[in-house]
Amino acid sequence: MTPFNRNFGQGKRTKAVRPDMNWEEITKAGNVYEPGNANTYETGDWRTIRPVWNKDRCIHCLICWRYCPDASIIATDGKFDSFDYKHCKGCGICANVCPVHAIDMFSEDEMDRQKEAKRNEE
Amino acid sequence: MEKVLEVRWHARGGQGAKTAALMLAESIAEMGKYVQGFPEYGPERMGAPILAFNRISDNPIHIHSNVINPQIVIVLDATLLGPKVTAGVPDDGIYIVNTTKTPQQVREILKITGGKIYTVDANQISLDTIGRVIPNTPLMGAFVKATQLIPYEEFMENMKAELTKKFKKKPEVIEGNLKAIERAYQEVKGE
Amino acid sequence: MKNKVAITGNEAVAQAMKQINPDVVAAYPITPQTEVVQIFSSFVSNGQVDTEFVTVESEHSAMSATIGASAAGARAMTATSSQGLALMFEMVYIASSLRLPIVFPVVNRALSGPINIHCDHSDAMGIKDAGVIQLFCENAQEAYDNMIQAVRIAEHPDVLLPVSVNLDGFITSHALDVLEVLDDETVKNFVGTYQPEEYLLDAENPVTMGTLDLYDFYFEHKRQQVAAMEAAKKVIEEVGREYEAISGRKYGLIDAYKLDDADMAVVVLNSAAGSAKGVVDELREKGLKVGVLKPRVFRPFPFEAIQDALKGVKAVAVLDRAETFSTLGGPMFADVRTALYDLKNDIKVVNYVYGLGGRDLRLEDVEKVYDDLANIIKTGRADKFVNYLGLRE
Amino acid sequence: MATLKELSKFEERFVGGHRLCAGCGHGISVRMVLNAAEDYNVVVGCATGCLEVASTIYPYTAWNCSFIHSAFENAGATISGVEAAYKSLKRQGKIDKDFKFVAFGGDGGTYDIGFQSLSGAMERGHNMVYVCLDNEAYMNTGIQRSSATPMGADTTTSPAGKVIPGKQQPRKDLTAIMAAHNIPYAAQTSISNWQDVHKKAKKAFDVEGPAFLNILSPCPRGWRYNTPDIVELTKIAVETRFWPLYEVENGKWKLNYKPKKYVPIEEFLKPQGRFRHLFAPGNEHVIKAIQEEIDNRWLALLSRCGEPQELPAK
Repeated sequence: MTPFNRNFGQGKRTKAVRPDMNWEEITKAGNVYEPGNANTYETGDWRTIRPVWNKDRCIHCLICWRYCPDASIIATDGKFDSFDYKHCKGCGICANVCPVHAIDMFSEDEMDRQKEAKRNEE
Repeated sequence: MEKVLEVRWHARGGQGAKTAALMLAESIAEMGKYVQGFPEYGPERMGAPILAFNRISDNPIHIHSNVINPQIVIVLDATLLGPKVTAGVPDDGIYIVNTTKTPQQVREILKITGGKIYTVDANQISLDTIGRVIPNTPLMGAFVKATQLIPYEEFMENMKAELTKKFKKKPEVIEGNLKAIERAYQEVKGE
Repeated sequence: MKNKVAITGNEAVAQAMKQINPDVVAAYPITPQTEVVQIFSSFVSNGQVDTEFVTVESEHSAMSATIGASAAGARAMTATSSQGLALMFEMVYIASSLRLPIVFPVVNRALSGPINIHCDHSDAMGIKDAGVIQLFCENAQEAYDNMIQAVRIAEHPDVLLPVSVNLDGFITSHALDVLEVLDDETVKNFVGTYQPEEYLLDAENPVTMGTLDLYDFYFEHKRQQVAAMEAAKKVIEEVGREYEAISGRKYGLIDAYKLDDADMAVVVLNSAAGSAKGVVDELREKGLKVGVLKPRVFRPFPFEAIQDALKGVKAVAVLDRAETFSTLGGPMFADVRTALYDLKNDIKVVNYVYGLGGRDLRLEDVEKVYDDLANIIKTGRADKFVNYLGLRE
Repeated sequence: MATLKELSKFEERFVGGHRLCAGCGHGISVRMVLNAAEDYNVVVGCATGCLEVASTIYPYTAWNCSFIHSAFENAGATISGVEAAYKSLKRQGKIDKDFKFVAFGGDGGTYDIGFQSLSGAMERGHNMVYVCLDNEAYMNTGIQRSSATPMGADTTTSPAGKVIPGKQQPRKDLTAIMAAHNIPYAAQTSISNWQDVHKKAKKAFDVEGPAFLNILSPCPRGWRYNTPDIVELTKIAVETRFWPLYEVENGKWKLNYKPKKYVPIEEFLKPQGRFRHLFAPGNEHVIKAIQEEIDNRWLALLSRCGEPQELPAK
C-alpha cells in the first residue's frame, strides 16, 4: 500500500480544484475554500436576451441592482456602473423594474446580427 | 474467596432492590474486591416482582450473563416467598428474608431442608430509624452478618462514605440509614 | 493518578465525557442511553463542564446539530441507542462524508419491531457501512477508555472521521462494575485541545461545506474516506499505545485471548466476549486448546490482525448478536470468513447468531459452541454454517 | 432606513455564477436578506433544495461567507448546532469575532419535512434567523405539491385532472404557527416590497433569540408566469391579500400593509399557468372557495392585529 498522503485537502488548503486532479489532490469532503468562487463560472451563455443600459435615462436609483437574482448589476460608489455579462442570464427583471425605462432588452441573435453587419460594413 | 460469589435479589418494583444491589456493590468495591451489580430490566412498573443481581470476586469478573445459580438470595418482600426464590440455588445456599416470621417458618414456606435461612424485620427497622418503610438498607446489614464476607466495621465506614456522597445535604438520612443497617446486623436471626 | 470506582457503564461514559469536556453536546434521551444524557446534563447545570448542551427534539436533529457544531469548529458529541441511531442514520453518513470528528457512544439495543429495549447489535450493524469508526467495549472500563481514545482517533489529521463507541445496553450500561478512572488533568492533557484545520467560525477563511458533489468528484471523495479508514488502523494502535502509557491498559485493534496455541476460537463482540473468556478459562483447565478473539475495532475491519491471530486455529465460530436476513448469517460472520478465505490452512468457519433482543448468552451456550467446534475438527466437516444459539428450536 | 445607494456598498454575499434558473425569486430573496446583515460575519445554513444545489456545485460556491448544508429536513437543527458552537467557543474565549446565523429552506424543507427541526430550534431559543423561501411547491424535484401549495394549484402530484381540479386543500399558515412559538420575531414579507424585506431581515438579525421570516419567492417554472413580471406578480399577491405583509414582534401582531381596495384573487391567479384550469367552465367554485378562504384568513389576521374587521371596499 502506498503511504497515505496526509496533505490532501488538509495541510494545504487546495484552492483551485481542476477536473483532472486525482482523489488525493482535491479538497477534503467536497469543501470549498474560496468563498464566492462561483463567479469564475460563467452563466452568461444562458442568455437569449440581453439587457442594455441607457445611460442618458438612468437615474441611478439601483432598483435594478436590488432585484437582480444573479448579482449581475455592478454598482460602484452607489451608482449604476455596468452589467456583468459573464453572469447575467437575461431574465429581464431589471428592465421590468426600472422606473424610467433605462434598460432595454435585445435578442442576443439580433445583437449578433447587428455586430456582424457592422463588421461587414467596416 | 475462590470462585465468583453470586447474589440474587427478589423484590417488588419501588422497594429499592436495584439501589440496594448497586450500593452493596459499591461498598464491597471500596474494599478492593471486584463486583457487578445489575437489575433485570423489563417493562414492569411499581409493584411488580423484580430481580437484581450481584457478583463478587477477588479477581476481575469477565462473565456478563444473568445469575442463574446464586449462592445468596435476598428477599425484600415476604409475599414473594415461593419456588422462584429457591430456583437454581445450591443446597448450601443462604437466604436472607425481610419478614416478621422466624427462619423455621420461612423454611416451611420454601420447602427446603438444606441451606441457611436468616430473617429480619427490615420494614419495622426502617420505619423506626428512617421514618419510612424502605427495607433495602437494613437488609444490607443482615447480608453482612449472614455472609461474614466483609468485616462489619469496614463495611459501615464505606457505607457512611457512600451515603455522605449521595445525601450531602441531608445528614439525618445518613444517620437513619446507618442506624438501620446496624440494627438489622444485630437483630437478624439465623438457623 | 489512578482511581478505582464502582459505577455503571453509562456513568463511565458520562464520566469520560465530563473529563473530555466537549464544546457542544446535542442529544436526545432513549433507553438504554438515557442516563448518559441525564448525568451529563447535571454536569452542565452544575457548571462542571464548558459544554453548550443542546436539548434537541429528536435524534435526527441530535446528529444534525452535532454536525453543525463540529463543522463550526467545536469538539462535539452526541449519544444514542437503537431507534435513535436508526433515526439519525441519514446524518451518520453525512457526518462521515463531511469528515467531522464526532464521537458518539451507542448503547446497543435491538431494533424494532417488535419493539424491544434490550441488547443486541442490530443498531450498530445498521451503520457498519456508513464510514464511521466503530469501537466495541466488553465492559464499563473499556467504555470509559474507548471514549477518551475515540476523541484522539477521530481528530487525528489522517483520520477525521466520526467514532462510535459501542457498549451493550443494560448488560454494560446499567450494571455496576469496578473500573479505574484517570484523573481530570491526565484526561485533559491526553485529549488536548481540538484545533480544526477549517471551520465555519473562522472569520478570515470562510468555507463552504456540504456541496453538491456529482459524478465528476463524488467518487474521489469516497476514495478519500476509504483512505482515512485505512489510516485509522495505524492511528488507533498509536493512540492505544499512548493510552497504555497513562493507564497501564493495553488497547489494539483486536483482543486475542489465549489464542497463541488455540485450535478453536470464538470471535465475538462486546460483553459476550467476557463470558466466552470465562468459559475458555474453564475449558483450558480441562486441557482444551481454546481461545477468544474480540474485535475491539469493527470498522475499519481489522482483517490483517484477525488473519494473523487466527492463522493457526482449525475451527472458528463467529458469534453475531445481529441478523442480516440474508440467509447467510450475521454481519460479522461474512467479514471474518472473508478475511480467512485467503489463508492456506483450511480453517472451518461457522456462525452462531445469539442474544437477539437481549436473550441471555449462558455459559452453557458458549460451551456448546466449543463442543461443536471440537466435533468439526474431529469429523473435518461443518454441516451447518449458520446456527442459532439459545433459540427454542 | 438605508438607501439602495448605501446598501449597494456592502459586500455581496451571494455572487453570480450560481445556477438557479434565470429570474429565480430565491436569488433575489437571498441577496436582500444577506444584505441586511451588513458587515457582520455570517454563517449560512441551507436545507437541500433548489437554492442549495444550484449554489454549491463542487468545486464552486456562490456563497461569499461560511456556508453549511447537511440534509433536507434539518436546516434548523444544523444551524442551531453552529450557533451552539459559537456560544460555547465564545464563552471559552476560543474565538473572538461576532457572527450572525441564518438558515434558508424552501417551503418543502420548512413547512413539511423540516418542520420538526425548525420548531425545535425555535423553541430552544437559538440566536438565529430562519428564512423560508416559499415558492409554494417542491420545485427542486419537479413541482410537487407541498403544504404551502395554494388550493387549486396544478402541480405534478396534485395535477388538474378531469375529476380533481388541482390541489384540494388550502395552504398551511406557517407564519402564524411560527408566531405561536412565541419567538421574539416572526414576519411574512414579499420581494415586491424590498424595503419591507430589508426592514424585517434587519430586525430579524438584530433581535436576541430566534427569528423567522417567510418570503414569497416565486418560481417562474413552477408557477408558469412571464419571468420578468416577478415583482408585479408578488405585488398582486399582497394586493389580493393572498400574501399579507405582517410581523409579530414579542407577541404583538402588526399588519404592515392594508390594500386600499378589494382586488379579487383572479388577478393573482390569471397570470399563472398553474391556475389556468380554474378558468375553464365548471371550476368557478374553486376560485370562489379560494376567495372565501382568503377573506376569512384576512379577517382573522385583522383581528389578531387589533384592526377593525372589514374587507377592503370593492
